[in-house]
Amino acid sequence: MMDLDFTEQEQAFRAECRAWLEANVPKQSLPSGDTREGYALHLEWERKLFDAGWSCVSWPKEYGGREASLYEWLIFEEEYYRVQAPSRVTQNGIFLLAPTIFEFGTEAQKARILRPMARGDLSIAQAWSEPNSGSDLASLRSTAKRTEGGWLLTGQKTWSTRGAFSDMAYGLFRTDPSKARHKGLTYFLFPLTGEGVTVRGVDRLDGDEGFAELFLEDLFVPDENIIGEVDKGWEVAMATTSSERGLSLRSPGRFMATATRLIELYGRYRETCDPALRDQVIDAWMGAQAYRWYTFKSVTDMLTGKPIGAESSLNKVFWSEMDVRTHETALAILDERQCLDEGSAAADDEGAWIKGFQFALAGPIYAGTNEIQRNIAAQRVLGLPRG
Amino acid sequence: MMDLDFTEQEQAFRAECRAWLEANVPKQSLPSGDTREGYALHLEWERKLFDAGWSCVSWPKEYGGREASLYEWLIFEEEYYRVQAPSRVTQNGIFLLAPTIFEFGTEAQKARILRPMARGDLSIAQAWSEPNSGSDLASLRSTAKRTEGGWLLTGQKTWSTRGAFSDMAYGLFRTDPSKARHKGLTYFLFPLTGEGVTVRGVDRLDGDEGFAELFLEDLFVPDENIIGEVDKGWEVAMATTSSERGLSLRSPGRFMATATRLIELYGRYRETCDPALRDQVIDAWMGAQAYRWYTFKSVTDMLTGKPIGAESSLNKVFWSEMDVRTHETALAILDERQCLDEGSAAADDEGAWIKGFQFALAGPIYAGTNEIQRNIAAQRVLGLPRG
Amino acid sequence: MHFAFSEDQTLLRDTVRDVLAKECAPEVVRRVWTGSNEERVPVWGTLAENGFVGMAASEAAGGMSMSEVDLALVLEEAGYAALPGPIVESALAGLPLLEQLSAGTPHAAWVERVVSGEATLGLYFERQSLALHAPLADLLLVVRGDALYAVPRAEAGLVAQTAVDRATSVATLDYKPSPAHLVARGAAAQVAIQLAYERAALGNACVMVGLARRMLDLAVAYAKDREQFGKPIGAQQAVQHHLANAAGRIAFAQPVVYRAAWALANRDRAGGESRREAELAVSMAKIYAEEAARFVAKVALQVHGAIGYTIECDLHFFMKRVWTLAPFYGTAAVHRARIGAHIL
Amino acid sequence: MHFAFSEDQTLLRDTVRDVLAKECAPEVVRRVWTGSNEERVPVWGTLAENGFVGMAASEAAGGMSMSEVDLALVLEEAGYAALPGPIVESALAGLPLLEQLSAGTPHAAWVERVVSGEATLGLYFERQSLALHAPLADLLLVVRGDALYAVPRAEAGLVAQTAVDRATSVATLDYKPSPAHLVARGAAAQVAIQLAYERAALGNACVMVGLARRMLDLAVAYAKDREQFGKPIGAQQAVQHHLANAAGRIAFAQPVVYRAAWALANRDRAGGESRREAELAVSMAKIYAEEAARFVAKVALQVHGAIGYTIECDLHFFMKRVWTLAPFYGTAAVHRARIGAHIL
Repeated sequence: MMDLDFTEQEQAFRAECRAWLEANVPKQSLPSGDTREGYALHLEWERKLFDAGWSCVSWPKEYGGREASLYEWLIFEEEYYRVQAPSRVTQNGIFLLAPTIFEFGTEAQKARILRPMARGDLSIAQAWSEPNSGSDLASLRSTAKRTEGGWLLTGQKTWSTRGAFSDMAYGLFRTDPSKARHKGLTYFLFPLTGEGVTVRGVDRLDGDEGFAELFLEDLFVPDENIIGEVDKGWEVAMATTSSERGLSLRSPGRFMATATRLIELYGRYRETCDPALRDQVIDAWMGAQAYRWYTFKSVTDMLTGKPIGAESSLNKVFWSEMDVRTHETALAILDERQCLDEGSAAADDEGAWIKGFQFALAGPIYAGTNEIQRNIAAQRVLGLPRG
Repeated sequence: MMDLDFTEQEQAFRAECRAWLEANVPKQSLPSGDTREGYALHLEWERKLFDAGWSCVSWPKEYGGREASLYEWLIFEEEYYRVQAPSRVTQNGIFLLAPTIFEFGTEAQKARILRPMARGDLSIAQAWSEPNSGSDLASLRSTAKRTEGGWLLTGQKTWSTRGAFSDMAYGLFRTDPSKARHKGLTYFLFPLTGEGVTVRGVDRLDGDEGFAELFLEDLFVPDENIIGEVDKGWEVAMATTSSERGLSLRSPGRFMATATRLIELYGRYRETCDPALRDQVIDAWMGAQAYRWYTFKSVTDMLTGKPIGAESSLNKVFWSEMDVRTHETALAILDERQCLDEGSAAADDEGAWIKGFQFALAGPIYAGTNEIQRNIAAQRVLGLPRG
Repeated sequence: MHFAFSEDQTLLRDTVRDVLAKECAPEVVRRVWTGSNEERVPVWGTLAENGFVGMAASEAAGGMSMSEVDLALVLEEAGYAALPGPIVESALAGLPLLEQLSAGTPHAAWVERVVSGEATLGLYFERQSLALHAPLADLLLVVRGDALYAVPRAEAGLVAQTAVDRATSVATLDYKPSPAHLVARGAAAQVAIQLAYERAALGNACVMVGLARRMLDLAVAYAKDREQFGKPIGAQQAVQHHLANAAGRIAFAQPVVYRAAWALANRDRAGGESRREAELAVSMAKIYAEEAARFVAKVALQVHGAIGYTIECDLHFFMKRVWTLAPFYGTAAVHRARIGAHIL
Repeated sequence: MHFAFSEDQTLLRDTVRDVLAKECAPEVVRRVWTGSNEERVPVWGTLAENGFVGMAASEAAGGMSMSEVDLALVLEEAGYAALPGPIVESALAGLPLLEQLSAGTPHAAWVERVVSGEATLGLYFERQSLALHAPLADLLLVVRGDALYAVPRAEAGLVAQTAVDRATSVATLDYKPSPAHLVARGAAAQVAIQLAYERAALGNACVMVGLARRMLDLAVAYAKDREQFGKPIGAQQAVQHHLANAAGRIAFAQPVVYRAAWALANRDRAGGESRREAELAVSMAKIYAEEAARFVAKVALQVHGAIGYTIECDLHFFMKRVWTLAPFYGTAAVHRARIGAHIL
């Protein structure tokens, strides 16, 4: 039977996490987690979160989770964003790598990686792209050569989010040079310090040092750092990238919180701003709501055994475009003050809107551009032929 | 020196055509020219227009024109649409075929065709498309076989605008079957009555019998009906289709008149309709204005020897999308009454908006879809590589 | 939280889908375009026999006391088939209203006639400038202030108009309230009338989603079939992106509409708060469904190209149904204003 | 009717284009981002020497009495180069205002300093919430009601803020009008102030068009160069359509902006009617240029992908300039309202 109310258990869960978050979230917002200084402060917060059992609510208890249902996880996310808790600098590990380890990792890997990663004791960045392999991931050229007890990694990775501050990274390397494209790739975890690796930070559009370029030259990695089988890296990675596009990366809580802040902003300026903005504010609120219900429906589908594969492509197009429009609406409300960056005394909401706008503009690009997503939706959901 | 005022001569021209049009345009609007009955009434009007020298103002005097400048032609169009004069059922002849004849035709062809065509005594339809050759015109399969004194045409043409009521049509036929695609085609004028030709009317979306399918089987056509050289039809046709996309098909006058009617409509309902519609009405007005100035600039470019080639692709995308939005705005103003078709006593403006909306929806399709236009602009204006 | 239809509900949907696929194929809709008035509500007999028209009526009246959630999928299928006639009004919005308010009055006799398929209902709210389905509906439920009148067609002062969708009848109405037609008035009547409005808007949204799905299916099929430049046009990235955008609109409208159905069916579970939630949900559903359907119509036509611009192609039935029905029971603008009043 | 620039005008454009290509290359803008205040108006000396700053001043003041049409192309090139500093204010909007109203006052001495490039002008209209370029401009022209004040930077009550474009200075201003700063007041002053506003809006539009052109050029070059899936991304239809749409925005903004320049330069030829025409034309120019630039920024970033999202890529200078300058001298919304007041 359809039931769109939360169960008593779900409501109790919400009350519990709300109470904890309200008591524990830092009163002053932390500096950006994409700066070196902010990153350290964010890790402190991650530790506190983990120790109270709120870091990865849906994980098994043995790894520090509380075995929450997916609905409860969404509830946690809503509450987390509602109080504007610090952004999760561990997210590429806990949301993208962890599902892969749960599915493909050995027991030893799970024991070694999951808990330290979630607690922020071991920070792990993604290292998907190469300078000439962005949307076309299968064209990557970094290699891993067999050596005694392990592999030697060589090549260049780029756009490694927070890679400049992380201990390790994960990515694909060509282990069988005789094979092309999707074949002969292996999924490796590798260190970001020590001999054979150079990390160069790259400043993002919004000024934060959010990216890193990784230069690897005969970097030794032991066998135990391979996730899944040798030469089967593509299959392993696809599981991760589909969670990047799908449910885990963008929970509705974030957009609902943004819409709420937009309504507050509009409330401040409704008497003086362009009357046409009213409809845009309403659309932003509706978009977040629609995304929430779409997500609940997807979770029900997942839990009742219906696959949600390529449809997550439509999902990504929706939230990324919504996020851009929502921020554009906020900028329009702010009139000339829209240009004010953080550090400006006269900026509304500490310059969060222009910063958020720039971050929103990355949405249609990362995790597979929206152009690629539309191709996937057309070909795999609608069954249109490849071009 | 830039001068965006009209010269005294141009102003006098405007006054003259305004006076004639106001005195002569039928007080009651004619039935649609895309119905058999309406077509005949429209031809009567075309005759009157021609006899007064207003049919083709930019043509040489010997063919019934008044050698008006291109600016004057645009002024005439503005005035023509301003008084809501009858739509031009001769337009596919005078705007698409005539430029080709002026450029490629023999003196005999000019003498035989131009004046009767412009006067509505000889009506000539376009016959570009075939059932499997729409956007991909070069794939057409109709053939012309040599015979004594002429050619035998065989094949099927479709989407022939007003072909059901016309005397003749023009189109491309494959004269050299050994050649493929753009080569071995010839540009023919051919009759739509008599042995070897069957014409079947096809009702358009808006209910008018606007299209015809033409079935040709060994239809005899004399040599004198070839425009340009045998096997050079593609080059000849390109001259015509570029005028279809460019200046001649959609003069700004039409969109300015539509914007004016939209402002009137908004004035009727501004107290009760959605306040957000105000900006859409303003945008419609601005779009028509922008298109007007763009057109004047294009004309100056043409007259000063700057080629305007592939840019007309951007032009077509602009006016066709603007026309759709303008009509959508009108429908939104009309609330539930937006569905009322012609023949409804309660319809605003005799149902012109829903009918115009449907016609506007054809804009992004005909004369090369907007998808094709964007390809052309990207490749020929911006120099991007073919896909 | 559990956001899925029950097996019974999807079974019901499959049944009506099969019935409509057989009895309301495009050629049937095509006949309605040109047919006489008697043929203007095809399949109605079969639908009523199978209980679909009376779903929302009480068992006592021959119905099944079904909820908005049960009806949502059925009405979506009605949209998918472009079923002509006042199905939203008769099955979802008007029938429970009439049953509730007419109890104990002579008008109550109409309820069973509607359930049996013998009569159809039209619904005309205050400030509505056209009466949808009116020249065809047998009984018009006319709202005036806090009063509901049940007006036989002939007495409603109808002047038939022509809609762009020839399979849908519309009229202006010049009705002088008569005591003989009065069903009920007052606060309770007003609550029931408001609920009927919500149901009409919801039903309209369901139909829009169905229409959008059908137009997308037609366009996808055409894009796979039609070749230009030596390959199916559906292999062109521009066409793929158009269709992916259309699919996205539908994918995000559906949960919004289903959630509105649930919220309306459960509107009284938490007093004023849940009624407010239901109103917001219905307004969102109307907006998302209307805008999705309008968007998909444009995409489908663009993908079809010239062939879609003829009345020989089935596509136009579905597009014109959208253009005709979409503004009724509150345009997107009306519903946006209602949301704004709540949240801003 | 003749809608083309003269040979002199395009020659002037080419000259400034060459100067800026040499002296205001992206690495120069990059230095401004991190440099000290002295380096924040690069090329200004060269531009002034060549007469570009003083173009609109009278010959008596060392200028060339040039019109809005002459300046339009020059300012477009300033946008194309992302020239830092108050060029719109100094060259087009502020300078003639100051020259006209300061005649016979001590403030007149500033005119030659601006023409010579020794000083720059800021411009601050009533109801403007931020003073653009203010912490950098040497003299602020501050409007209060029908009065114009010429305020040296240090006396304006500025509080510097940080704009997303670090090469552009902005500040809040807390200015108490002082008689010592008063340049002029009254009806004639008000007319001149209004004209300065039109010129500022027009100049802003010219800069937006230039910025848009540059971002499109960068994106097209990148799309030709960058390969994915074995071919340049510019061969993908989706990328082509993005860029074609961007080119279309620019192609339709340019005539609108040039026409506004002409209408403003010829505003008095037919009394009130031609002044009204000029106001409408300026508002349209501001809207078309702002919206084109914002649109092209998004397209250019999308085409660049991740590389465009770093500050190592030059693209961000141009995008951030758009996001910073676009709302000044009337947002698109303000100008739409003004058009609505005229035509509706």
